[in-house]
Parts: sequence; structure tokens; C-alpha cells
Amino acid sequence: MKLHEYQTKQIFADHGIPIPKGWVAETPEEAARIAQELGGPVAIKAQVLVGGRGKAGGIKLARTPEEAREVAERILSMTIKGLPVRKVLVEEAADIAQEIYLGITNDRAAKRPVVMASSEGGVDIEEVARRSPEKIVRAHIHPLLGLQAYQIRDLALGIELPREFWSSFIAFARALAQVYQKYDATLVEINPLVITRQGNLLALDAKLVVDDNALYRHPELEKFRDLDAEDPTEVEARQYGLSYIKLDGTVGCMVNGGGLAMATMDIIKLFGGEPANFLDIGGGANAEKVARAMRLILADPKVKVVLINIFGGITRCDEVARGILAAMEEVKPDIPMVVRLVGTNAEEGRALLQEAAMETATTLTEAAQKAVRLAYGQ
Amino acid sequence: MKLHEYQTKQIFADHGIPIPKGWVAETPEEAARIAQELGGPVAIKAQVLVGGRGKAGGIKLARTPEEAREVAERILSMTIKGLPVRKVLVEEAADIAQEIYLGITNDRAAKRPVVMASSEGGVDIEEVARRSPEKIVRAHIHPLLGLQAYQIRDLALGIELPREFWSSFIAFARALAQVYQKYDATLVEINPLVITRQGNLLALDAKLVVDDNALYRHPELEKFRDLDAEDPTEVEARQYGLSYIKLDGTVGCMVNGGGLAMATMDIIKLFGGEPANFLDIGGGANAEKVARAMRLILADPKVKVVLINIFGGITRCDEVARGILAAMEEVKPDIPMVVRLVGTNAEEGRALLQEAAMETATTLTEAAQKAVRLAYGQ
Amino acid sequence: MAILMNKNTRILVQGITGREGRFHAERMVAYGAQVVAGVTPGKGGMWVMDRIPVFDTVRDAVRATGAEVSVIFVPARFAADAMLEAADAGIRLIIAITEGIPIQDMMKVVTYLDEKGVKLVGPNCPGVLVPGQTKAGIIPGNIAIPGPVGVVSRSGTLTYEVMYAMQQRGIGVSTTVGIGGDPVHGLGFIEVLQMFEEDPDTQAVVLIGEIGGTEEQKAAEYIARHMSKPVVAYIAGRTAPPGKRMGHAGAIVEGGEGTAEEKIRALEAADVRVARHPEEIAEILASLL
Amino acid sequence: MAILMNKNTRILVQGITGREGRFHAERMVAYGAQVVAGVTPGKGGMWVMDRIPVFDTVRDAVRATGAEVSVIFVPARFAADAMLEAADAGIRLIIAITEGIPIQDMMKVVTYLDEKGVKLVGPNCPGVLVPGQTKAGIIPGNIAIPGPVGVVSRSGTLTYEVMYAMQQRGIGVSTTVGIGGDPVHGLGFIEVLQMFEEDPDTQAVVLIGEIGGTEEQKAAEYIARHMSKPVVAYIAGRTAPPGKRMGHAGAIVEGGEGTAEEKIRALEAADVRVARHPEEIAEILASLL
Repeated sequence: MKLHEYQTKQIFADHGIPIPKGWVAETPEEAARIAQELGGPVAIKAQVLVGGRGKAGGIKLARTPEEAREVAERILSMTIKGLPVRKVLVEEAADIAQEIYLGITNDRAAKRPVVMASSEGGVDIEEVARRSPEKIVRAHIHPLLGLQAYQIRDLALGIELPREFWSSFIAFARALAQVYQKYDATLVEINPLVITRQGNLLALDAKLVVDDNALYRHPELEKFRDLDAEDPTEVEARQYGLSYIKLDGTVGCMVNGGGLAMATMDIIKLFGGEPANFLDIGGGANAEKVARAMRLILADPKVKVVLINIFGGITRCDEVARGILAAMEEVKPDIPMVVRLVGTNAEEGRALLQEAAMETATTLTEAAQKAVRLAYGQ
Repeated sequence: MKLHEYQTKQIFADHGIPIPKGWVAETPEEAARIAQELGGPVAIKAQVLVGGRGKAGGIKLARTPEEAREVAERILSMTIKGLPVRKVLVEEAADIAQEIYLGITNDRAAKRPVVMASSEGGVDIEEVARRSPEKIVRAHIHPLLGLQAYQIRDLALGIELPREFWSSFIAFARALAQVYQKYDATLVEINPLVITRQGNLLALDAKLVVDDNALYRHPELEKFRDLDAEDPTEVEARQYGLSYIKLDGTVGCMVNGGGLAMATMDIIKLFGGEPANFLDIGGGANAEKVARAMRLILADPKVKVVLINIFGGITRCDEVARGILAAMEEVKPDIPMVVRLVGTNAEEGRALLQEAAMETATTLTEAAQKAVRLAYGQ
Repeated sequence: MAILMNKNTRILVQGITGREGRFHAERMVAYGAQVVAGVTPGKGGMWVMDRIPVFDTVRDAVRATGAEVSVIFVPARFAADAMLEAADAGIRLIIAITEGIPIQDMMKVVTYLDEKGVKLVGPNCPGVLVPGQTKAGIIPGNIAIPGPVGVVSRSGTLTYEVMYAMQQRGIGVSTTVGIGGDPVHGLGFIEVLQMFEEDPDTQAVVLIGEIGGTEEQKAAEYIARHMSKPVVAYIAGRTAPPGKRMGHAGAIVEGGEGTAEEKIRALEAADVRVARHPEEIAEILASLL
Repeated sequence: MAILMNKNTRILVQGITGREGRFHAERMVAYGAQVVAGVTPGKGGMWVMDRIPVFDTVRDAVRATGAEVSVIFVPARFAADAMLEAADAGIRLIIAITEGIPIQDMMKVVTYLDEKGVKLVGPNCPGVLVPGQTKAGIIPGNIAIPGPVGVVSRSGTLTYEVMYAMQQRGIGVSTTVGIGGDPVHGLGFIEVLQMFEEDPDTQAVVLIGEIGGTEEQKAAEYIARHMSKPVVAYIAGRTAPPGKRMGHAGAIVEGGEGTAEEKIRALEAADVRVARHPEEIAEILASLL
């Protein structure tokens, strides 16, 4: 789950990470009032959960409350990469002397979090990684011990941070590591972390992504969820324990297991078709879940055929068959289905489906070829 | 630093550990008001930092507010093991079904904290340890990982806790371990932890000792310090970075290093004298500190002679000598002194003391013998 | 011979009284696995299938039954505790089926297990199958026959698909190890490849990867340097859009890294035959053996 | 020969620009120790005594100078970080002079160092002296001559007292190790006794203990079972009142445990000669050698 900049900054402030003074506004009038209150030049920043806000014109300076109103009005009417801007963050414009980068993410290979710092802040860090990888210094966090001050000093040295900022940088990075750990983050990032002309460190931007698997430990974050940022069908699917991602093709897929679902999409493509979606019904899917999944697929008008590929392990094929029958009963689809059931209780499943008029297949290759043929109306 | 029961319970409550409802009172009237507010039988408990309150009559039940007033009046006028009772805790009397013990302390040998639980709560745990050691079950806490639920289940099994209480016992013990870690405790203890007839777990008593070396991390605890519980001279000594413990003898000792200070006391005793105190001026003691130490010793009217035994390592003998001279100058003591300086800058130290009229000694044996002789007026 | 387990391996099931735990414990027993104990805190004293004793703690279970491998079916929020408990009780190999464990929990568990020298397969994995001997986990037993091919995979059902296709062609399996689909997990491709390289009964290895991370690329390096036995691979996710989590927590192309193309390229550079679809693996194996 | 260090050991001083750090670094150099580097964060680039380079981090210091042992003089609240830094930078032996480190910090540090296989002496200790060769810490160099007696102690100045008395009688020291007065510390009596037992140049050992804990009792068991060389002991604190912390954080009789009497009894039962006062140790040694 991604948090908005203003939400992340609120968490930062609670943990002693310095941020610019500011508030969030939903109307141009509010933005003007905040600018008035702040009493100086302000930055007005679109709160949308996509990258590249700045390039899209979602971040602007305003010198007066009146200008803040105008800028906010413009930004609040924007749609950035498909997402409507519903809120702007209005905050004191910082007097920037230097911009650096500081972030923490999980290093899968090292099996521990890694802190990354760069003297090149305020630019795309992946771009920095490509262009001049030596500009990014790293320190791994021992999962049981946590980030230590000496590691932060190593980073400070690595990015050639002037010594007068070391102690505030240490406090800053420790607090960031604390936020990372406390909120089960998979990414926390400050880009840029600025050194102001007054000699203070300040988190000018703030990004926080929380591990979805750990959300049960953070009920307080539920209120931060922004449904705008997510595909409503994907959200609905998640509510039913399904993993669904909409694509552009015509062959709807219902598969158990993420790897097999990808392989099924890949083989559809290999045989000349286009998958309409990724859909993993998960392990141990029961009949109700399968029926939900079927309805999700059939809701997409582009779908011309549905390929059901179930390999029973935790999932039992008879339960899946019952789900399919229930969904057919209710939705009464007028498009063809290709069903392939193998593994745990496959025979019982197949027996249940015998009466329904469905194409069946033995191998995945056969199933994919049949589905592609049917998608092209053959 | 030891915390009072009511202070510890406040911390417990902040961390989700259930405690009886109650408040602290400084007067009988307050106690009566609290009893009124609680509206049932109450326990009235003397808040003093010594063991054995109960046996001394410092814990009593009261059924009515009037009785609470009387009981509180009696307890507030008590002195328990030399400590005046200035506060009582007035709390709801619990309806006890079972009493157990739960505590955490540092296991020096294992180099990690150890959780101890016993089905025999409400009695002296050291007594249980002697009488029936098998009644105490233990689990060590991995210093980096913290206490895990499975370890608490092992303890629950070990004390034969009925299963219906397992989940609340796990929450309880985890919270206790959290308090232990967060407050840099060296001991946290609930004796008894009661299971009420209503089926709830409750910390009926509460003890917390905080590592003095870690107090800098807990400035919020400073307000909890009870100077009553400490010898004022020891408190004063600590403020100057000295470690002082008053004893009953006549030979005052000023030594650098805890081990050598003990050895000096021991040898005084070995040669027939009685040490008046333990006093470690610490490593790197400067002249001012030494002068303070001298004044502390001389403030004890029983002291008949002072033995100064300094072995220079971090401590420099010349600095010590300067401190002695400064103290002599100010206090102008009329009792004899035996001084022995060896090690770092010993010669410079001895040179400084040459003009002062002091007994000197080369070996510790000689110094001790001289001091004992002088103490007996020979 | 096989890797990790054999027919005499004494298996414990943590979470045995749950729906999935019980169902799969039964399947394991039916397959011939030595399931000697189960653990569910608070249910000690029960029996499952009238023959498997249930204990409150792993320590008790190990003491009473000598269990050495534990299969974990407990819910995600209790799984870290279950794994640490197993490690502390002397279990040498933990197989964690559970899906959805927070990644920071796994980083802690893996660090601790490494310290203790306890092996972990998973989490979010189908477990280990030694055809004809034993199974620990949820891999259907009837889709593989004993044989000379080691299978290692990040996936679950996709692995079954491959094994099934192999079986249809009469190609047997020495051991199948599902290392799991989570970004942080125990044994990786390299450790398992090494075991297969050293296993005299394994003649070829199937590696099933997917998008996300760099484990396949590192495996490719390892194969090029250290493997004498032929490796056939399949990588799922050529059609996966970037930035989207494809079911498995670990299956995501991030910052342009971890694409199927990049993995396939690395493997082919290491002389690994990469199949275009799962069933093609069996065809390639047939030509190799 | 000696234990832990010798004249070629390359020593780093953490906290070298502090008052005590600089003072003792100078003494160490004067004694002939190879003090090759100092570390004070934020003071990299400085020089101490015009010959010891100061670095910002231990990593830099180790890279530039090959330091292998670090002596820690940094204040208590930064000491845990300093020790972890040393361990991660490849230092093999850490000698922590600092007093007053929180016990929970030490439990974490000791756990981590054990994992890494890094040795720790201290904290709250006087360090290590190899007479005639090197010193790392604050033990005055002029109170010992080279010789056949190993000294291990929980105390600081009390140890000097004993060494001084030995010197007065012409008895030399192979190595003195101050293991420190804190309840949780690195090397203990047993580990050091074992090193002395194995050191061909050590013929007898002096063990200096004090009240608090059970380390002397366990050492007595170890001596009875494993030591062939004679051990002479002294235990401070016969006159210490119970429940009071006698200077050292670890010197306290708690719950009637850790008294001098109980330790003396345990040692005597292990055939250890226990001196009645520090200077008597030298007399006993003279009779033994």
C-alpha cells in the first residue's frame, strides 16, 4: 500500500524527521488560507500516487496567497497519469543549498533492508543508478540489530556530506529506519532530502510503501488508503482473496497459482492470442471464490473466451468445478469456456462438469490452442 | 534506580498490562475519597522501596471509605525498615482465584535476560527457588530477537497454566518484556500475578528496577526518583561521580577502583580494623573530585583515620595529591591520614604531598597496618 | 537417494488441526511419509487420523517423537513464531507452506535460522516431494514418478504442471523443491542446484523461475561455473506488465529489473535450455536423457 | 609468547582524540605498542602525536593501516556503536575500556560479536598488557616485568596492586587480561584460563575475582577439570554488605548469591590457593615457582 506524500510526512513528523511546515488542501480557497497562514512563498504539490508529478506540472511555487489559490485551482483540476488530483499539499518553500537522496528498501538477494544515499538528490534515482552507480552508497540493515550510527557515518562519508551535518544526518537516518521498521515498509524514500541555506536538513519529498502482508499490524493506516489509485476491479478482487490484474486481450484466464497464471498468459500469447487478464484464485479456493472470479472475468466486455486452468494442490478441483457451475448458473455467459482440471480431486471435478457444455482439454498446450482458436471465432 | 509500585503500575498500564483500578494518596482523606470512588473493598499499600512491606503491616484491606481513612492514617504514619511511608496506593481489592509469579531479570552467565514464571506466586520467590526449584520455569530472551510467543507457551505449560488463560498470558508476558527492554530494566517483577475469579489476569504487585547506566535514555523517569529511599551521602557522592557506601567502622577509605576499594576494606578487617566506608573515586578522578571525596569521608564523625590508597592507571596520582591538598586546606582535619600512591604519576604525586604532614606507606599491607594502628589511637 | 529428505525422515506438521494442515497431513501419510507428530498450541493431547499425536509445543513433539523436519501450515501472522519455535526445538529443516508472511518477519527469521544453521524451504511454497519416498507439503504425489530429474521452482502449481508433463512422458523426478514465491525466502536456486549437482541420483535439473528479483540471473552464473549436469529452465511472466505484483509477492518487475527476458538471456548465456512453455520442458528433457 | 596479542599486533584506538584516549594512546606508544591508527568520527585527517593518523570510521582505519585490535575509549553512550563498528570493519579483538555502558547494550553487542566470531575484552576493564611487548588499554606498563605468570582479573587497580607486588618480588607476567567489572562482558575467566593453559610461556595463573555473579565458581569447576597449571586466586569483597553495588556494576551480592565466601570455598575445593590479601598472592607465587 502506497501512502501519499502528506500522509508520509505526517508519520515522519511524528518520528522527529523534519519536514517543511504545511497542510493539505482540497479546495483553492483552503490552499490560499494555508499560504496566508504560512506567510511566504509556498510550494503546491499534487497528491497523487504516481511518479513524475513534477514533470506533469503537479508541483508549482506560489509567492502570494492569491497566486496559491490560482495554482491550486489549476492543479486540483488536473488528472495525472489517469489519476484525478483531489488534494494538494501546501507548504513553505525551502531555501535549498543542497539536495541529497536517502531511501530504504528491501534487498531481496541480501535478505535484509538496504539504506541508500546519494549526493545526487532531486533527480530520478534509477537514472542515477544507471548513469553513475558510484554516486549511490549503500548500507545493509541487520534485521535483528537495526541501523547503527556508524553505518550512517559510512554513508555520510560516502556521499561527502560536510561534517557539520553528520549528527543531524545520523538522527535523520535513524528515525527513517525506525519508520521503516515500525510501519513494515518495503520502501521509504526522501528525494530530495535538502540542506537549507539555514543549515537544516529537511525531507522535501516523502514516499512510503507498506507491505500489504503486514497491514493487519497497522489498522491505523486503513484510513490512509486511496481507492482512486487502484483499479476498482482489482480492489474488489482483493476483497474476495483473488489476485486480478486487467490486461488488454480477449482471452480471459482463471488459474490457480501466480506462476501458472503467468505461464497460462504466456502460452496464450505464444499461440497467437492475447490474455485479457491475470487472475490467480489462490490456494484452497472454494466454490464461492471461484464464482466471484468468474463474474470478474465476464464483467470485461472484451473477453471472447475464458480459459480455466486448474492444477489441484491445496486447491481441490471438485470445489473449483462447483464454483464454475454456480457462476454459470447465475451469469449464464454466452461466450465459450475451455476448462482444464488436473491434480487433487480432478476426476471428481471433471465428473461435476460433465453435464455442462464446456470445452475440455488435457494438456495446457491443447487448452491454450483451443482458447485462442475460440477467441478468433473459429 | 528502583521505582515504586504505583509508578511501575502506571508504566504497566501504558503498555497494556492489566492492573487493579486505583490511585495513589498522600493523606488519609485522599485515601477515603479514592475508596469512595472505587466503591467497594480496597487494598491500601504503603509505597516504600523495600521488600517485606506486607509483613511489616504496610498492606491492609479496607471495606469502607471510613475504614480506608483509618487504615491509610495508620500506614502513612509508619516507618518501614527506616523509610517513612509518604504515599499509599489505594486500589480495588481483587477477587483472587490463583496467584502466580512472573518476572524478568538479567542472567549474567547467559548474557541475556531471563523470564521466570512460577505457579507459586505471592510468596518470596527466592524462598521458592530454595525450597522447590522445579517450581520455577525459565526462558531466555534473545537480546536481538526479543521474547517470542512460543517461549511464553513453554512457560505456560511449565507452570501448568490452564489453557483458557494462555492467550492473555502471552499478551501479558510480551508486554512485560517490552517494558523490560524499553525501560532498560534490570528487574521487572509481578508477584503475584493473579487470576481473578472473573477469569482475568491482573498485576497485583509490580516492581521495576532500571539500569542506572541507562538512565540518560530515560529522562522521563527522573521525576520518579525517591530520595527517601537512598542514603543522602550516597546520593551526594553519586552526583560528584563518586561511589560511596557508608559502613560502621572507624577507618575511612578513599581508593580508586571498586575492586581495590573492596580489597582495602578487606585488608583493614584482616588486620583487626573496621572500614568506615566503601569509596571509589573512579577512574581519571581529578583534584576537585578527590576533594569532594575527602569531605564525604570526614563528614562521618566515627572516622578516626583516613586511608588513601591510589593505584594510578587512568587516575593520575599527581591529580589525586592535588585534590588531597585542596581538601586539607579547606577542611583542616584533625585526624591522621595514611597515604599510599603507586602507578601513573606516583612520583609527582608523592612530591606534592611531601610538604603535608602525612603518614605514607609503600605496600598495601603496611598502609593497612598503619591505619588500623592509628584508628586504635596508637 | 534424494536431497533434503528420504523415506525415513520423521516429519512434524505445525498447524495440523487447521483445515489445510489436516488435509495435507492426511495426503502426506497416504503417500507414505513418516508424519510422526503435529503441533497446535492449546490442542496438545489430541490425535489426528487416530495415529498422529498432537502437542502444544514443538519442543514436546521433538522430545516425544524425534521429528527432524517440520512442515508449517499455521496462519501468516503466527508463522514467524512457529518457525523460530521449530528452530529452537532442534528441527533441522523447516518447510513453510504459509503464504502472506510479512517480509520483515521473514528477514528476521532467516537471519536467526542462518545463525542456528537450520535450513528453511519457503515460505509460500509447495514443499518438497521425493517421489516414491516421502512428501512434506502440498505437492500432489500422483503427478511424479521416481527418476533422475531434480526440480527446483519458485512456483507452486506451475511446478505441478511441469512434473505432470514429465510424468506423461515417463520422465521421473529425484526430488522436487519448491523454494517459494516470496521475495525473501530460505534455500535459493543456488543452494538447491548445488545439492542436485552433488546428488548421485540426479542426472538433470529443471529450474522454474519467474519475473522479479535476480535469483535466476545469479543461478545462471552459478550454473555456468559449477554445474556439470544439464539444466532446463522455464521462466514465467513474459506477458506480465511491469510494476504489477503477479500473484506471488516476489513476482514483480521493479525499476525495469527482473524481467523474464533478462532472466532468459542470462540462462541461455549459461548454456541452459529455456523452454517456451511448461510442457516443452518435458520434451527437452526427453531429448537430453 | 603471550595470549591475545604480541609486540607486532597492530592496534587502533577508538576515541583517540578524547582526553583519556589520547593520554593512554601516548602511554601505549611509549611502551612500544604498535598503535597504527585512531578513530574519532568527524576528526578524520588529524594526527595524534604527529605519527598516528586519525580516521572518521574504523573501516577506513583498517583499510589504511591493517589494524587488527581496537581499544575503545569512547563515552558509554556511544560505546556499543563503536564496538559494532569495529566488529563489522574486521577487527578481531576489541578491548573496551569504557565504563558505564547500559547492560542491555552489552547483551546485544555480545550476541552480535559472538555471531561474528569477534573477541571482546571488557567493557569497564583495564585492557591487556603483555610485559615487554605491548599494551592495549590503561594498565601501567612499569608495574610488570616479563615472566611466567598469567593474570586474569575482573578488576582494574586491584590487578595493578597484585602485579606491583609480584614485580617487587621479581615475579614476571606473561599476559595480564582485565576482563572487566561489568555483569555482562566478553571473554570470561574460563576462556582466558584456557588460553593460559595452552600458552607454553605461562606456568602459573593468578585469578582475581570479586563478589557478584557466579563466574569464579564456574572457573573453579573448569580449573578442577581442565587446568594442569597452578592457579592462585584472590577474591575481593569479604567485608562488602549485601545488596549494595560496590563500585563495579557487577560487584553486588544479590539474593545471598555471589558472596566472597562462596567463591573462596569453590576455588579452594578446586585446589586453588586463595590469598587473604592482594600482596599475599606474590608470596604464594614465590613459593610455587
